[in-house]
Amino acid sequence: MPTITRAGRARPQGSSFELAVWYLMRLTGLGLFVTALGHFLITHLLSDPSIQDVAWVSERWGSIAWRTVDWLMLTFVTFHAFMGMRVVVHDYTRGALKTVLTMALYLGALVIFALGTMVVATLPFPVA
Amino acid sequence: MLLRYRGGEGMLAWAFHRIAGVAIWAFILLHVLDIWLVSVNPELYEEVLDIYASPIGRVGETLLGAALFYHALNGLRIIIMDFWPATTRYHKQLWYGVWVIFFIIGLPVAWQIMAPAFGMAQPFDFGL
Amino acid sequence: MIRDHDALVVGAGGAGLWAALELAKAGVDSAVLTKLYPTRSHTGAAQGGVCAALGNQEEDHWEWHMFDTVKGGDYLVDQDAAEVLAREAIETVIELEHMGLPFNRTDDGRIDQRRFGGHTRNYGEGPVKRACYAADRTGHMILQTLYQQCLKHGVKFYDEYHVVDLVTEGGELGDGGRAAGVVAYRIADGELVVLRSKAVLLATGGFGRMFRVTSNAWSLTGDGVALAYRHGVPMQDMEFYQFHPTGIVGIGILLSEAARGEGGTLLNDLGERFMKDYAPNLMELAPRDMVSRAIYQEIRAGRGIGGKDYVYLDVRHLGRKVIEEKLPDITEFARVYQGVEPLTEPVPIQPTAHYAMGGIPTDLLTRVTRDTAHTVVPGLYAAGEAASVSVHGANRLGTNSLVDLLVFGRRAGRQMAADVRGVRMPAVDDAVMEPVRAELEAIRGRQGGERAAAIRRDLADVMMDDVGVYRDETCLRRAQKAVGGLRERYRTVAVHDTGTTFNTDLLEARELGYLLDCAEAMVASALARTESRGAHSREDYPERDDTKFLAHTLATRRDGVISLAYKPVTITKFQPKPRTY
Amino acid sequence: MQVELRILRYDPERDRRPHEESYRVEAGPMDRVLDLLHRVKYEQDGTLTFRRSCGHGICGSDAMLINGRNRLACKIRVDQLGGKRITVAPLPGLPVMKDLVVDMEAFFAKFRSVQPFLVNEGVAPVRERRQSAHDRERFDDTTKCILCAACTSSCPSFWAQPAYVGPAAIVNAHRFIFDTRDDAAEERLEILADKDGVWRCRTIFNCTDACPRGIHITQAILEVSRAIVERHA
Repeated sequence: MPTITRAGRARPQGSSFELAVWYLMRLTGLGLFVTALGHFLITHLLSDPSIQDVAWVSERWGSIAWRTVDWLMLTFVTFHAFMGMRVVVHDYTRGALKTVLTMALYLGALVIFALGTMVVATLPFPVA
Repeated sequence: MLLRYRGGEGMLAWAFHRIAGVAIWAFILLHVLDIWLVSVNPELYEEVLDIYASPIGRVGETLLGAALFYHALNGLRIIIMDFWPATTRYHKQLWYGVWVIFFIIGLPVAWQIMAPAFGMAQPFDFGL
Repeated sequence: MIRDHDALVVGAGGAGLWAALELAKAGVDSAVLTKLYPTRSHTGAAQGGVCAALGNQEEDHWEWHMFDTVKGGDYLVDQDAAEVLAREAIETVIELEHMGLPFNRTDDGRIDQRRFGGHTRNYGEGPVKRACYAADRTGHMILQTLYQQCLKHGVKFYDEYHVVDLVTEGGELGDGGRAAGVVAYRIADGELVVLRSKAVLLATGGFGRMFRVTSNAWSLTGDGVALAYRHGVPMQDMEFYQFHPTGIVGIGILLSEAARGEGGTLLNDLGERFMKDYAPNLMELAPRDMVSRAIYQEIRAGRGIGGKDYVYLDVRHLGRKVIEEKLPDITEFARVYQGVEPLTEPVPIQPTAHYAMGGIPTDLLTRVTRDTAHTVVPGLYAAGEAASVSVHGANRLGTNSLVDLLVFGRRAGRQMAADVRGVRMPAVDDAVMEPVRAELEAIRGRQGGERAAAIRRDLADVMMDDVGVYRDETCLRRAQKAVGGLRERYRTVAVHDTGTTFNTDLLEARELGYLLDCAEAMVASALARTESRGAHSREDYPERDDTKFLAHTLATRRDGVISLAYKPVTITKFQPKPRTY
Repeated sequence: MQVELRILRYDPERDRRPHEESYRVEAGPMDRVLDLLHRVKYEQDGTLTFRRSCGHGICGSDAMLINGRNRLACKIRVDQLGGKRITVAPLPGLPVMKDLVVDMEAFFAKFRSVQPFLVNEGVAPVRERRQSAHDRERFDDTTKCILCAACTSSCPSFWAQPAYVGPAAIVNAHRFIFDTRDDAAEERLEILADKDGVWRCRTIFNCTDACPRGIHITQAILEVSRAIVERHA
């Protein structure tokens, strides 16, 4: 394949990254439609913050299934929210600021994901 | 330019989507941090939950829920158009549909969340 | 500033673009100048189709096309040129398809064809489907396709460069001098540039803006024609100016003949298809000059709609499918510009100034000629509406304008590519821009003169009222006097805008000068032609006079005096006959 | 009736920044904004500068911001604009050269970047290439583009990032990608899969609303996106 197009323009390189991001934004969005809305309903409709406490959280995380669901939500949301912010940053900044903010977002995403994973993975199961 | 240009439904849909998205992103940062407290400082976490249960907290949650719900529904609208481009001809109708669902489901949920703030009983009790 | 190109194309409509494409393919260092962007050229406004005897829908032959062209032009057509036109129409249309033009298709995937005015089978027996089309956007598609191909082949464009003078070497063009390039005004910043060249093609289009009601773009001010005229080249057949029958009332925007090709009818105030009285055979598909006259006759007889100066174009019976699929743009024009719904209402129309059959005389190879002996002006070429080959004679058939610019635009490019080999670059320097610089500065610096807009409005009125569809000695004399007066007023033309950045005020004043030149030649030629032929209809001389006027008019101006000469018409296959349809 | 025209004026030789000027002109309901601009230029102020050519919506010269939306001045009537005050400004997001005239070079450069021409290096048949009416219909909508830039300059993504190739270029790529006679769809899809390609479309629909030719632009962009996705699937 030639590196110059017929129009005399340099061929774009590495384009599949943007495609992958575009696609994953939609997939995680669908995932979040179920998990995040479900989470909100559980914590605000089926239950209420006033009756929630550490014990309530621990009880819910008493099952591996719930922990898995919440961890999936964490995964989706980390990608979707931070890549979404990347879109905003890439729209309104350029040059060095854009690079710095993008890196900060990637770093922030790592921290949030690690933190969340740690909580989900390490919180002790309640004593039966 | 964003304020000078008189865009139609599509531009409003996008602006709301973006504003809601950034707001949700900010909340997620907080939310992962507060859930982290469950494992490192359960007492502090209980205090955070009290804030969620307070009247001001409830206003915030209602707004959060609205942002989340709009972002989710409009996100679905975007996905539908992305994968079935012919539906873009009805993008306005799809957007009106978003609002219809938003209010039909959103108003009772908002009442459920806000009722305690006015000292009223919550309309739904799922016995959980 | 001075720049060199082996070949220059002035104007980026269909003819200019195809010429540029041929030059690029031949590897000639060439460039296109346009005062707009190429895709803004008025070729894009052509609607109905481009005729070529492909025979995709029914039997057809190029000889029939040639005959229709000759008869349609009231036998003032040079028949060798008409033969070239009809033969090469076929290959150029096929070539356009190969370039990607999205023609409408027949059921078996070939180029679809429709009927058009004056195009007949078997030498006039009845309408034939000859017009290849892309909805009612054929010109748009031709312009886009040619521009696309020019990009593909790396054609160099000078966008928004207004050509303000021709550069000559060895004397004026009328006296044996050669064309040596152009002086161009860069609109963005007012910079003058001399572009030297071995070959210059004038493809600047027509000059319909001299009329009040016209289908022509604001930019159609006869620049190339007038510049050649100023350097001694004659204007040929200027008295033949076509009025298209179906323009939007008052503003002249065109509603394509395709509406009638698809079966649309013309109705007078009594609801009659009045064309039966004028062309019983072809009815609404008679040539444009006849239909326009018929409309005027109806109006004069008081049968205009409500006694006013327009009649109806009716397409309601064609049905929604045909109207929306084959005539979408003109339907929209009627809705937007008239507030009329063609699906349910007849559309008010009146004739609109449309196309110049005359222009810069050329031979079959698009080389500009300067006298009755066909003496070639070295280095100068013309094609498209600016040129007069003459394939349109006294009246152009519908679609033949597109055929003309394709066939002769292509020929121009090929001819120039052949001619520039072994020729030296002209040795002019940038002092040649000084006269035109002085003219522009004079306009820019003038205090208290009259603005161009007022003069142009008066010109439009006099040309519309006195040099329109019908003419006679009295009104032409009146027009001659009026145009003379306008030229006097033009001497003191002034502008508000004295800047250098995008000064359209100045350029419009310049363009008015070109229009006045064209108008002057048109009136003089029309006065002298004491016969009626094609679009030139003299009420004081209603008959065609083949003994005296089977000849092209050549109008030349020297030292402020216009002289007329007559050049015989080339007749090969078809002897002149009375013209009935 | 009298209409107040408020025009955003800017002459680089005299002004430091754009400013609004107000003109009163007589207007009938069927008059177009272009008619009013001409009236101002010819009867009041000859320095008012704008592009225009065909005057009936097919050449694409006179796109501008009219009452907050991108419109062709020759195709929008006074009665369609309601009130007696009309605001006119140059197309947003493009550098202003003078008054209503913007610099179109970058816009055309983007158009050129998508290879907007038929590519078919095969041996052409003696007659036309066959194409079914159905296949012809597939790209009909995007053949209507007149490159007026109303769409691209109405796009918030383009305002934010002028590097975005923009709706008009994608429309013209679409016209060839879905033409059965063309062989370079792959190359065009690759060009448009770039970070400044189709992904910057946020389905805002300003382009579709602005298009004077009624092209369903957002649909065309999404069809190209989908083609890129399918190509990788």
